[in-house]
Amino acid sequence: MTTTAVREEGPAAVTPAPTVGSHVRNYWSRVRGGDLGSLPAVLGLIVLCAVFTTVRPVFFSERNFANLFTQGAAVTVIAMGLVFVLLLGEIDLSAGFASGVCAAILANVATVLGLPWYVAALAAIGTGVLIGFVLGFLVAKVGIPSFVVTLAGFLAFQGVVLLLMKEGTNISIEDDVLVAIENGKIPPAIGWLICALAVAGYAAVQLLRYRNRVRRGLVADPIAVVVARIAVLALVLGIAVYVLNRERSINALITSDKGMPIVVPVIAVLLVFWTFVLQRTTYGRHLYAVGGNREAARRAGIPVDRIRISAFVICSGMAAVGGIVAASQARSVDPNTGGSNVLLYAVGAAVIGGTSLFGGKGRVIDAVLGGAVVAVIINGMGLLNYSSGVKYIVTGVVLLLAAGVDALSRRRAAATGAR
Amino acid sequence: MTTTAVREEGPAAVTPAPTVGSHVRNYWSRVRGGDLGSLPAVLGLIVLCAVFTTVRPVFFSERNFANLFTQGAAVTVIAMGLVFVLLLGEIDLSAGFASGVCAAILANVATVLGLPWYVAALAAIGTGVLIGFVLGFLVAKVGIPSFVVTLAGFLAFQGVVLLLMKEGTNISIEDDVLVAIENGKIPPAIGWLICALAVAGYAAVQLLRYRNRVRRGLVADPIAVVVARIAVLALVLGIAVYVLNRERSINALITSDKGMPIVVPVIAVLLVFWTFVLQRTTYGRHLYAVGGNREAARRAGIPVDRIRISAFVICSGMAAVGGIVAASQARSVDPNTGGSNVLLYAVGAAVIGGTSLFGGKGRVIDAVLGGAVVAVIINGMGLLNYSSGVKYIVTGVVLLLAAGVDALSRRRAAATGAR
Amino acid sequence: GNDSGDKGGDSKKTPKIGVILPDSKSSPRWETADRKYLEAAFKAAGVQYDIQNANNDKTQFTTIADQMITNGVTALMIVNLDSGTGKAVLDKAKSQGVATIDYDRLTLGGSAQYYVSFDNVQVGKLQGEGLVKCLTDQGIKNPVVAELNGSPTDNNATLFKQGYDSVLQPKFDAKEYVKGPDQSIPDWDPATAGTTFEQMMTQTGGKINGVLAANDSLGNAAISILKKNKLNGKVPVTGQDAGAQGLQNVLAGDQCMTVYKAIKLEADAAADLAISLAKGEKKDTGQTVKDPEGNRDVPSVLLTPKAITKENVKDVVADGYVTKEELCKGSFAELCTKAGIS
Amino acid sequence: MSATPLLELRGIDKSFGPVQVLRDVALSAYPGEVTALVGDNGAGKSTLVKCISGIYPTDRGEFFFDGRPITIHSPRDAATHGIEVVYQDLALCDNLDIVQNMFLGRERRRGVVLDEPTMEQMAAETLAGLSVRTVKSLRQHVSSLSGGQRQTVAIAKAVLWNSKLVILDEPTAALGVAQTAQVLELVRRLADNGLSVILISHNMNDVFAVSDRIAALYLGRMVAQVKTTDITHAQVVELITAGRSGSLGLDVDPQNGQTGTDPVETDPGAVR
Amino acid sequence: MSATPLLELRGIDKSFGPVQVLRDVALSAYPGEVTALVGDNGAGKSTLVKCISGIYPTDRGEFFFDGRPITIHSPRDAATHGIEVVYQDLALCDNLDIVQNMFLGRERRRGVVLDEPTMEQMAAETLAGLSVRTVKSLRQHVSSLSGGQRQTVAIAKAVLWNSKLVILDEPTAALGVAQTAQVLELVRRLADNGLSVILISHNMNDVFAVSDRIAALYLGRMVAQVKTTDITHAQVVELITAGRSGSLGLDVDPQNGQTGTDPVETDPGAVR
Ligand SMILES: Nc1ncnc2c1ncn2[C@@H]1O[C@H](COP(=O)(O)OP(=O)(O)OP(=O)(O)O)[C@@H](O)[C@H]1O
Ligand SMILES: Nc1ncnc2c1ncn2[C@@H]1O[C@H](COP(=O)(O)OP(=O)(O)OP(=O)(O)O)[C@@H](O)[C@H]1O
Ligand SMILES: [Mg+2]
Ligand SMILES: [Mg+2]
Repeated sequence: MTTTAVREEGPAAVTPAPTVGSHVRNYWSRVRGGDLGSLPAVLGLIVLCAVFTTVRPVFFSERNFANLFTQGAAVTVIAMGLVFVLLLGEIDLSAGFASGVCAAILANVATVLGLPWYVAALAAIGTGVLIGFVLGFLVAKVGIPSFVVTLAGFLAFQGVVLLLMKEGTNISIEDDVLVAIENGKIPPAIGWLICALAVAGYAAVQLLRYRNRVRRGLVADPIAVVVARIAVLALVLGIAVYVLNRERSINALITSDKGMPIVVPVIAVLLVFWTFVLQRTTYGRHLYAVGGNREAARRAGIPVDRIRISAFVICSGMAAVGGIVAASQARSVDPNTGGSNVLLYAVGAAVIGGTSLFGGKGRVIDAVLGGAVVAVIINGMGLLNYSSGVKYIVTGVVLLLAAGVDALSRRRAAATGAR
Repeated sequence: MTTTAVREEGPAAVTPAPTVGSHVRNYWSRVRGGDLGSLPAVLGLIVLCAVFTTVRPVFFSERNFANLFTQGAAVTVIAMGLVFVLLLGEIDLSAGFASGVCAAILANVATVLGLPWYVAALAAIGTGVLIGFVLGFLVAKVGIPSFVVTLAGFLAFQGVVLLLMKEGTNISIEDDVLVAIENGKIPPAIGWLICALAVAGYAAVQLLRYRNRVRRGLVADPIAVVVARIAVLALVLGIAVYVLNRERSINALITSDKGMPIVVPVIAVLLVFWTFVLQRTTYGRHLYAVGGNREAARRAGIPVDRIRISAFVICSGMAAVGGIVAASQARSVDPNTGGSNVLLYAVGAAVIGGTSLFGGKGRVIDAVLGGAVVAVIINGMGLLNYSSGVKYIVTGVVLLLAAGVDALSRRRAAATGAR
Repeated sequence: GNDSGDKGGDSKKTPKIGVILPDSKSSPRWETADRKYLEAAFKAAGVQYDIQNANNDKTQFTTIADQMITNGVTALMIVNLDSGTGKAVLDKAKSQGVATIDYDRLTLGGSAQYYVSFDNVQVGKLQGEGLVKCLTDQGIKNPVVAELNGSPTDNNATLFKQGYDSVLQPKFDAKEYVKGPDQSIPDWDPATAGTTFEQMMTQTGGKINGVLAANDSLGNAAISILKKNKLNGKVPVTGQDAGAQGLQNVLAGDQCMTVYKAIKLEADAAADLAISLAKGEKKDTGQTVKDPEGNRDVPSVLLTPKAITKENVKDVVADGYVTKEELCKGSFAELCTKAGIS
Repeated sequence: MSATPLLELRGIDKSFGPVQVLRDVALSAYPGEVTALVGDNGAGKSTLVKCISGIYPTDRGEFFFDGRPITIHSPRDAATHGIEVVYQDLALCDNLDIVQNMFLGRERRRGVVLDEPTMEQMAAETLAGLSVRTVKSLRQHVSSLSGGQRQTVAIAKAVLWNSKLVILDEPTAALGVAQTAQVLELVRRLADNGLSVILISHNMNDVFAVSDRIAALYLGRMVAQVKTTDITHAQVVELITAGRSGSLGLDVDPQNGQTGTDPVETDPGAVR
Repeated sequence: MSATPLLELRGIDKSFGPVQVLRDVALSAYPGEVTALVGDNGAGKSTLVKCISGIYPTDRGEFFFDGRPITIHSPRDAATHGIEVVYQDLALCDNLDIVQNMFLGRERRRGVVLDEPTMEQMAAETLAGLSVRTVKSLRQHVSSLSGGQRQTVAIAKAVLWNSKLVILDEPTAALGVAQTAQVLELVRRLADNGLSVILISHNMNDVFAVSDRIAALYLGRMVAQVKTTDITHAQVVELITAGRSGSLGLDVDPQNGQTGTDPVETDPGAVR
């Protein structure tokens, strides 16, 4: 049998190294084919910002830009944790109140017992981990559907918060470090330094990877594309740091207010860390596998139960971090911390970003982008002087708008048969 | 080639007619194999009732038995509708507040405009259908995930209720017919008549089916089993009607309180109707198919989009009915109607009953059984003298207990490889 | 197998009181104060009682009422979640021969024998007046006043607003004050209040000179944003409830006033009425409130709320509503001494 | 051949994002004949089938049915034209039982009520005709069936209807010896009854046993469409693996960018 | 045969609820040999494989590995014993790409970081050895692969590891002519390297081409286990479809309730 390929366009197991041109062309036809990555969420975000800026020009100010980060931080952090549970096709309805329980522990340890901030934070995160372990155990080992387990958690944790808060009183957070998470700023110079380090780190990783692949003769993106990527990151980070370093105080005489809020690098570190875990470690790979096809994962010898439990542990642990952020933002913990719409906003953030509720699909950056959408909506709505009723309606419609942009831009994916 | 079966135990496309013995044996090995149908939910229910009766003997009284029905009615009705959406692997977070919107429409038409009850009820259900259509359209045609669409609905409908209630006032329901749904009773004699008719109808259907299958030479359950089934139904209905027909007034001199609450036959009719739709019509079959494998359904020529929209229409329509029931129970509508835990309880009811959140698996009776579990929990908790915080915790734990019985009894299913 | 007739007879002999509290999150008072004081009063009188909390859930509310009637209470005291449900419960109780009291919230069109409460409109008035005083003390001309109202679904929030608007609106009309952003906070949620207030500041370019916050939690949320901008103490904030956190804010000068409702008095008055009703006796309150919907005069006990500023924080401690240990923790010890709390 | 093709495709292009899977494909299927569609793994056979049945939209190309141009946007459209397909990825609903799957989308009713007894009887008869002897009960969920049993159900589902064109994508891949023989016999019988059949298979013995005509795809191009009697076993294998065999198949001269656009059907020698 | 079997099963029973699928099955697989497991659709071949690999627990029966009794509770246990399986229902993660699937559960790492370049290189080499020429990119999600491509990935995944026993459940069902030849060659090569191979196939030509030994299942019973050289094509087909052939297979006399419990391996005449 002759096996010579008749034409060189004939596909082969390893395609030839792409050029810049072919890379751009490829990207473009991927986009036209509906494979858009983060593009739709970013698009939705831009549309939302444009709308709000038109209606209330103050939306587009340095001051408000900084607000966006601090206001969206708690929901974003909780959403990051939820991504892990959603990746497995499970749900955690209790994440909101779990963050409340952990915040209550934090407040009790830090304010009532008066212990140092790190003890309080560790106690809170430890509580979160414990909660996650119990939830995960009930789901993976006992076999109760996660919806029911976490619904029970949703109810029970409300009660726990109430008991921890002595049936309803509020506790103030006085500790300087804890308060600083959401209220402190990083001096402009250090902000620039962090920015530079981040770009340098990214560049190093990308270039090393490029060299490694080329040396092994594997397909690698052209160097020009790699450099372009680094440049884009540098640009985006640079602009963000520049804007956050501008004076935004209402009255600069009373107090100077510039520099990025401390919570920004906190979120960035969490994002990088969890992205690393999901994309570059065995554990992350197994998480995707269990979410994509649990039976296949089991047959491949992956300890499915342990993976499932761990996802709940991470989710509740991140909820604890979210609770700490929320406590820092409010400088106080009350029985409603983590309640009202926190959970739905967090799950919504993950889903808007592109995480699937059926498992197997999602990234941590989704949670951040979706969290940004939610933050923009809440922030923008706060600038509009609507009555409660109208506000709810407009919020719903705006959310739909953001998701609609996403859905419509993804529709081609379905039309061209991509699954 | 010889194709003679060597042993008559060799399986064949059509197995021989089963006997009573083989039927019982079969059922038993099905149960041992983990295929339990409604058994676990019923088991969970019995355990719960036993626990509450031990702690508070008054739980097990005629009076409380009647309370159970009226207290669980609204959640059960909403859960019935949710089953349709869950069957497709979708979710409707807005069902609670949709019921609130419809109840608000009801109150406005009946009390504010003073129109007759049927106009009000039709307006409410019509609103529900419209809401369902919009939600379904956004999900099926625009392609936004149902979680996001209905989260937007969850927010927007809260606002709509507030506007309909003029930003916070509440409207009483004065109409006798509407109030009677939850507060009226059926005279004992008529109760017995309804019971007799139901049993006769069931017997007729079962026997006709038996005759039909036997005449065609198809496998049919032995006649003794069919008769036994009818007898069990007659017994259960008979006991229920007997208990509901006993006097349960605290002071029979002041007022007599006996007969089944009107809402009982209402739920029964809805149960029979929707079960018929799901099990015996083309539409129901297609709903299961779309939920089980959307692509396969599409390839079989099923109008998938229309089915998906219709499920949302049914869900919101039933939410409207649930809203009417809730309004009748409270004799009033306020901006919180359909809020707080109504939605989670309703989804929880469906899931506890055995409906899968991944689609393709679920029955209307699941919603009723799960609704009963939820009603028993709420009812039983109402008898315990706990502080708010403890109550939340105990409720969560009790819910877990009920679901745990279910999970543990189903575990054998997984162990024996049944999927 | 208990005959219903027997049960009716039994219940007439043993007085038993049922109390339904509304929730535990809108204010700490229900679980921390009301329950405690009511229990104490009932115990002292030696009557059986059953106190339950509906956790802001109407279904639970009606369920609990059903259960209490099932359990044979002879007097039922409710804090309604809304008038409709309240009315349904009261009517049902009445039809079963159970005596009823509206506690803290009047059920419009209801059938309760008594009404015991603080005057909620009066609470709002005190808040409005308190804010005006603080603004005057600080000497701010033409102040912009922002309002953080309570939950849009809570009728009491509407009453509070009625009260403070009756003070502020004339000032707005007279162009003495400038009306700033005015928003309701669903579920009284402090986190939402924080974001809402931050956006109010953004929207007005920080030009807010006074905040009428409907309770201490909302006030604290506003104060945390003011602290972020180092404006705390410069912008007066109101509140109500006089919990530890609120009082601390008042002591620190971040909050200009709060409203103290002597819940013990209210609870004692209600318990007193309930006990006599449960025993089948009648009492004269000498005071009535008009129910506009039911068009009847409800015999009432109305208590007066009290405005609390730095000067009289000690009164609340003296009442035992907040303990000194709770209030004077850490850095507050010094402020406590200054305020004369010992 | 004098008859007009029942189905004729011309110039079909299909890409998934940057990957072009079908290039300018032409295909004809005649009534009363079995057309075997062969090609290497990943050649694009299943994709072509899904384009015909309306699952994938095509990027370019024309469809003719009975000589008239048609458009197919969804499997429903295909069904209205009398096209029935057995897909390689069977497409059964795991949560439904055998009878329910076989009648999916075409349930028998009496009034509004499903006529279960009739459906059960018809299913039993059809399955019996396909040598299925190991299925315990027709009310078994298809999720509990063995690979071959599932495939039989999918085949039975497709042949239950009065259709004009039946497409079978590797129908015998998981079948046992006896079942394979039955299916091949069925395929022949369908064609003899005047239907048009397109059969995809990797088994050359089966292809030569039942087909009247062979169409070969190579890397998304149609490289030959010839009568079965005009070609040898070895030639077909060469077409599949190399895209050409002697004068058949792709042009050796690469200057002609568009090959396989016009495979002549009856005479292998006429193909460029 | 003198060697001890690498894997030996005795008296395996397996039921799904009321349905008994395997009855008292015995099977031996020897190192350096290919054992073909044949049987009709629904005979229980795949179920037997899943019992061996720990996916299903057995109701009764013993396992011996290298002469020592073992228990297998999960696929992990099977992997520790060096048992690799290609399942009929491939069991790939649709949301992962080819390389990720091939190394699932056995990822290569450098420190804590996944060593993607190494894995990609190894995957490319393995696939090239299986005649895969139509895969566009190794970073393609397996959901977008053709049926044959998926099957090749599953096979490649199983042979990448140093195992002692490789079980392949209908590995060539969806493969093209060239790929089938490659896989059969691979199977032979594995056995020649001293591994034990169990191959399930419905294709008698393939079975006779590569196997040393044939085991036939009929309705959940092991009716014969013989050397390939001792049996003819027609006899095997008869065993598959009727459970007996001449003196081989099930007892004609139904008084003996337990048949096939003790199929003698080398001499067909010795089977009852
Ligand atoms: N959704 C998709 N996205 C991207 N590529 C796809 C998609 N579907 C199929 N392909 C590619 O298209 C090519 C043709 O696939 P197709 O399934 O039509 O092959 P086939 O001829 O049926 O092969 P087999 O004989 O293995 O079934 C393959 O290379 C496959 O990887
Ligand atoms: N989970 C299950 N529940 C009930 N019955 C099952 C289950 N799995 C398999 N069966 C039945 O067990 C029998 C054997 O199935 P198995 O998959 O082992 O067959 P097989 O020999 O592999 O057939 P094929 O050649 O078609 O792949 C079949 O009749 C099947 O219906
Ligand atoms: Mg194919
Ligand atoms: Mg098999």
